[in-house]
Amino acid sequence: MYSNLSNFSEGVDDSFVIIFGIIAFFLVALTAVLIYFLIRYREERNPVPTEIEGNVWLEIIWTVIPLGLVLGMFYYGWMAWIPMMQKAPEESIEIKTTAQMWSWKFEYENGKKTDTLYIPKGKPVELLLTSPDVLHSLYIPAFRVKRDVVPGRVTEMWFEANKVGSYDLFCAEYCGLQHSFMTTEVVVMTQEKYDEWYIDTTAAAKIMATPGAAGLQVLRDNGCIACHSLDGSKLVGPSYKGIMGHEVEVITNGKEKTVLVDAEYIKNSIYNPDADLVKGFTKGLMRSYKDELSDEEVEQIIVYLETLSDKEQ
Amino acid sequence: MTENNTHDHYDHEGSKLGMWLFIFTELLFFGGLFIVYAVMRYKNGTAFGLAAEELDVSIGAINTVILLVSSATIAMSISSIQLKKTKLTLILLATTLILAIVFLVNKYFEWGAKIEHGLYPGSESLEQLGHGEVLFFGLYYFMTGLHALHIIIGIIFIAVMMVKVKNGKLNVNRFVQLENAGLYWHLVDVIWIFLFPLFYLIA
Amino acid sequence: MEETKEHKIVSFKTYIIILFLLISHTALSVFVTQIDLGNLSVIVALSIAALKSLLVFSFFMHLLYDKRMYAFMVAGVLMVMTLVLIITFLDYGF
Amino acid sequence: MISYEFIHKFSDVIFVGLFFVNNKLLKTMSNSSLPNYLEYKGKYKGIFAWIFSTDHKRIGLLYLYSIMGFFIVGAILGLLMKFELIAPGKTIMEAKSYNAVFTLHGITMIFLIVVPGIPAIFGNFFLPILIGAKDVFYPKLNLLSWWLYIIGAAVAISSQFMNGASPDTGWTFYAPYSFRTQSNVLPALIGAFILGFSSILTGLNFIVTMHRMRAPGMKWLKMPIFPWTLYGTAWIQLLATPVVGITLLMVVAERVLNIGFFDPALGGDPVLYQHLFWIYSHPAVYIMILPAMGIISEVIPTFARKAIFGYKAVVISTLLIAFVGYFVWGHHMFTAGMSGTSLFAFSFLTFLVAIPSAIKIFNWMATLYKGSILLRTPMYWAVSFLFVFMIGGLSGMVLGALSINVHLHDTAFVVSHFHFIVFGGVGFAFFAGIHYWFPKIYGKMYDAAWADTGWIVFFFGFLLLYTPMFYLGIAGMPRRYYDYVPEFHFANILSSFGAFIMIAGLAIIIINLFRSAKRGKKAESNPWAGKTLEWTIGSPPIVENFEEIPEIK
Ligand code: HEA
Ligand code: HEA
Ligand code: HEC
Ligand code: CUA
Ligand SMILES: [Cu+2]
Repeated sequence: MYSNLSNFSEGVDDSFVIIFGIIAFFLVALTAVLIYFLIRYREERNPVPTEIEGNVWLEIIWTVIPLGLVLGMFYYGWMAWIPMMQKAPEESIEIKTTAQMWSWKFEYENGKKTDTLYIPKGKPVELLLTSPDVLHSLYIPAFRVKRDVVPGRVTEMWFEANKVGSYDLFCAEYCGLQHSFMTTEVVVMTQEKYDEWYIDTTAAAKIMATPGAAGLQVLRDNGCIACHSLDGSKLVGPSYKGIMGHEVEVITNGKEKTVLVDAEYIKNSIYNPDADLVKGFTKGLMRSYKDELSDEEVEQIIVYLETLSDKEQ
Repeated sequence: MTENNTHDHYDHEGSKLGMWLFIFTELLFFGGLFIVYAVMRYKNGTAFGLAAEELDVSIGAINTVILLVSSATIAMSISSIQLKKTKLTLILLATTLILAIVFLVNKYFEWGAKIEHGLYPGSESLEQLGHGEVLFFGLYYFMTGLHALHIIIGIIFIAVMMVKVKNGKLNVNRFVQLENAGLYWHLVDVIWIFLFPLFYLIA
Repeated sequence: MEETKEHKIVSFKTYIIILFLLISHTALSVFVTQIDLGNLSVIVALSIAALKSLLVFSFFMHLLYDKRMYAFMVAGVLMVMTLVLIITFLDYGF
Repeated sequence: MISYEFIHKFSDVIFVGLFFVNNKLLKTMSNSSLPNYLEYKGKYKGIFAWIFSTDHKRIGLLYLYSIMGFFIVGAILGLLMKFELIAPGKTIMEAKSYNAVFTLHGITMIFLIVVPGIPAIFGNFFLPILIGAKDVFYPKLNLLSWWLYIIGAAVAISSQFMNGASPDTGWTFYAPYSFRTQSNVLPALIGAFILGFSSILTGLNFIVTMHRMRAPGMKWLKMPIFPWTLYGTAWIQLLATPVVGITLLMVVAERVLNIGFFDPALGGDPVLYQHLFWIYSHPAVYIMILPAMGIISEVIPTFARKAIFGYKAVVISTLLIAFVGYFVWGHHMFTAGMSGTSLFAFSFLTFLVAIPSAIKIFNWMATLYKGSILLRTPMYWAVSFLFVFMIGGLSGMVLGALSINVHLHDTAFVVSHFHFIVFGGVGFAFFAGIHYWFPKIYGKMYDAAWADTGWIVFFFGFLLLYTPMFYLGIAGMPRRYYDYVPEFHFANILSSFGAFIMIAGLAIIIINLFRSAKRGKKAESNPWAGKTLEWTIGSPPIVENFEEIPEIK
């Protein structure tokens, strides 16, 4: 179990080993005694049972000794947990983290947004977790950290990575259909690499050159891709492929009608998703992005969606 | 059922124990609500205080007194059945019943007035207030509504007891059902004793 | 098990006295909460309510006259309830 | 491939089918002058003689058949999950079906099977006999409990067949997802609420029965352990179930009336929901395990041919478990963002609650010491119960430690913990009980060789099924995951194979029991030389158990 990948893993692993040792001892010892009794006192070898009513001293002994042991276990479990509970050190990097159905969004101090968590090695990182919809839980097994994301609250967690590499990041609290796909990675870089990455905006600029790239970036950053595919396959929401200029059947105020997908319709679908409900999809899943996406960003999305229309392929 | 006629035997203590156990579950039932109330009040103290001012203390106080008196009368009816005063028992039970109905009528007007002011779950004027107020009224309707439901069950319970006293099924030797009705009614009373300060008084 | 034990008959007078106490305490709690005591009024109002329910339990519900077992059970149940409330509040108040 | 609709249809067929199998089975001879309870002719005929019977023994069997019916559904759902998890990505179903499957699996297993399970089946059947009574205190209420159980189950199950999707919230119904989802959560909640009532009424009935109907001379401290555990259980049922009742009602109110108790969008507090849910559901795990421990405390002394070691200590530990079990619910919420104080308190109390369980284990072991142990099927189950219960309980210790819980919470480790202890505990005790009391219930003997074969296949399948999940949890595989990263593949294959082996064992056991109920050899009234009251009467017992109420010296 030892990994020593974060500042907490050693403490957690130590207390695990101690507790595991105690319980393994009990399990093995008691099982051995059990089997011994079954053999030694089986009917053939011991035809006449000896009646024993009980023994107060024994009862006291096997109450007090386990009591001591469990208090010890409690102590170790608790000690290793104290640093996790404490406030993050002053010099921590603060990253605003949004968990939403079913994607992660990380926002750095300089406004950079990603869907993968990039952090430097050897520097404490504090995540400020929020959720616009339901409970999620940020879990990095390698670092032995986990924290629920509770809508309506800002929860905090912190850790410090010890080793360069990339590690799984899971959503551990059940959050609906795509819960098991709400995974991403933590990429730990050396401080120098991180600094380079942090100020680098060229990567983004390069993509920006192609038409619609900005739109695609918006879709990525806001987790739209979690529900809408780009290749025509049906996820939770309708695919974006060939969406522009198509006719869709929608349910408006309980009545079915057919509409042509144009810029106006897309915008309305983003701001009031439930107003025109696409037939065959579930109401209430997509929330309104009115407060999150500006008109400009919606424009960019539309530009991008145009590039996905059937004709070009 | 015929197969168990031996269990028709009369066990006063047993029936009473059964009733008490039932009362315990009721206590815990409302206990869960009190936990929610307490937490919500802790988090939305001022809003709860403001919202509580909307409620009319005098109606609440009158209803408290009504329930207290009805509790006393049903308690007395148990003494009187033991004294073989059937008529007095009936009168006392009828008083309890009438008081219970008066309580409900009061409640009806109180709720009616609130609803007229547009203060009911999902109403527009409530939506305009903060979450705290909405919660307060939500809890108010939920808890007093559940309490009113208990009053209605109590009324039926007492009415049945009256019939049984009348035709002699309940008498000096067998009156545990009446005692149980009394226990139930006192429980309803105790719950109200707490609802009253929580909703009307602490503003 | 046939129960032949005599049941205690509580006199009307006792009930009336208790009723009087209950009503006067109601009046008291209304009165106390009208003057502004801040958080204290919550405590006062709830203490009075607790006192009132104690009266109801012991006299109206006969806990004083019945077998001790009932009183113990009620005390136990109320204790569990209070402990649960307190432990829940460890998450909020502290 | 298994579609969503198929799962619906399939559970439908099983539910209806199992319900009608039972009646045909029961033709037996009586070894008393009075008619035994199986043959007795009352006011009603045919199936009505069962579903309107207030005889506690018949009600016990009604529960047995209905619970077995649900149980097979739950087990098959479990198997479906194992098929799906055998490889990453899609194997036999979509994520949507998977979510619905584990929700239904959890709901049936917990609310329909292990919570009512042992008290409703064996408690009903044997409690009155063990304390020397003719029936429970409220026979009609007892029948009503069964009806409520069936109605609650039907309402809960109806959520599968109504328009819209099956519930997909997990058995915990965490807010606010349970408000957001468009699936049929409402009927599932209402069903659980009704089931709660059924459980409360059973508990109430049992407490009054034990207080008022013990045979003359049977003092409290002469009561066998099984009734004692039922007593502890009954108090938990009485005092914890109402809390979940009111919680579910609030969720219903919130969904229907938009009062924001728990939904943060309306100013509610989702963590408060978790508090209320676990205030019930943690004590509920002791509702499940205490009666199971009661069965073990009957079986071990009988087959060791001596009285239980430290009777008083066992009784006291039973009551302590029931009591302390109320105050540890927060260990399910260690990462939910509770205050430091409550984390400290809950972890501490969680460790304390292990002590009474440990006392029980030690006393059972001491009972074996210097016994004259007869190894028969019920004893195999009881001994393997000790083993798996220890594993389950000790893994609970690991989970109770704050820092480790942060890592292991909501991973496969938890899934493994509770399968070991719920299923290993309650399931194994149930099988111990059914093999122990089978001759008494049916007046027939089962085929011991088949029963032992079933046990051994089952036992090893069980270990293979759940042990890899401990590893998976430590390695970091979250629970309720339809899909997983490739590192986890191998352990998942092992686990799935374990499930297939275990199911084979289960099939052997169940077929053997069904066949024996019909065709088994006639059983004596005391095949195991047991010392408790049920062995003093005929097999099967007569209608009111005793021709004359026994007097205990
Ligand atoms: C029958 C049901 C049952 C029982 C009896 C228990 C018993 C215990 N459980 Fe378990 N538990 C569940 C059913 C049960 N549990 C379920 C269903 C869940 C998951 C719910 C969900 O999220 O879906 C769960 C989850 C769960 C968690 C939350 C995990 C998480 O989600 O993060 C925790 C954490 O503390 C825990 C702890 C314990 C402990 C300490 C005990 C103790 O009572 C165990 C005591 C027993 C022993 C200790 C073994 C015997 C003793 C000895 C061999 C002697 C020597 C021992 C010592 C010296 C220590 N359980
Ligand atoms: C009693 C409880 C019980 C039982 C018996 C089982 C039986 C099985 N369970 Fe479990 N399971 C749960 C309770 C139970 N389960 C719960 C509560 C969850 C959590 C759901 C959630 O997350 O919301 C869960 C979740 C769960 C998961 C995790 C889902 C996930 O998180 O992704 C998996 C995965 O494989 C699984 C598998 C199985 C399998 C293969 C079986 C079966 O195939 C085993 C077959 C059974 C037997 C062979 C016999 C057992 C006999 C008895 C129990 C006796 C019955 C008792 C009486 C009649 C009194 N279950
Ligand atoms: C939680 C899942 C989810 C997320 C996240 C999501 N959507 Fe949707 N979306 C849906 C569903 C379900 C529908 C179909 C039902 C409806 O019309 O409301 C939909 C419909 C749409 C439509 C109309 C499609 C059509 O064929 O008419 C558009 C446009 C859209 N979404 C854009 C977006 C954008 C842009 C984002 C991100 C900023 C986004 N969605 C995020 C679930 C989601
Ligand atoms: Cu987000 Cu699970
Ligand atoms: Cu628990």
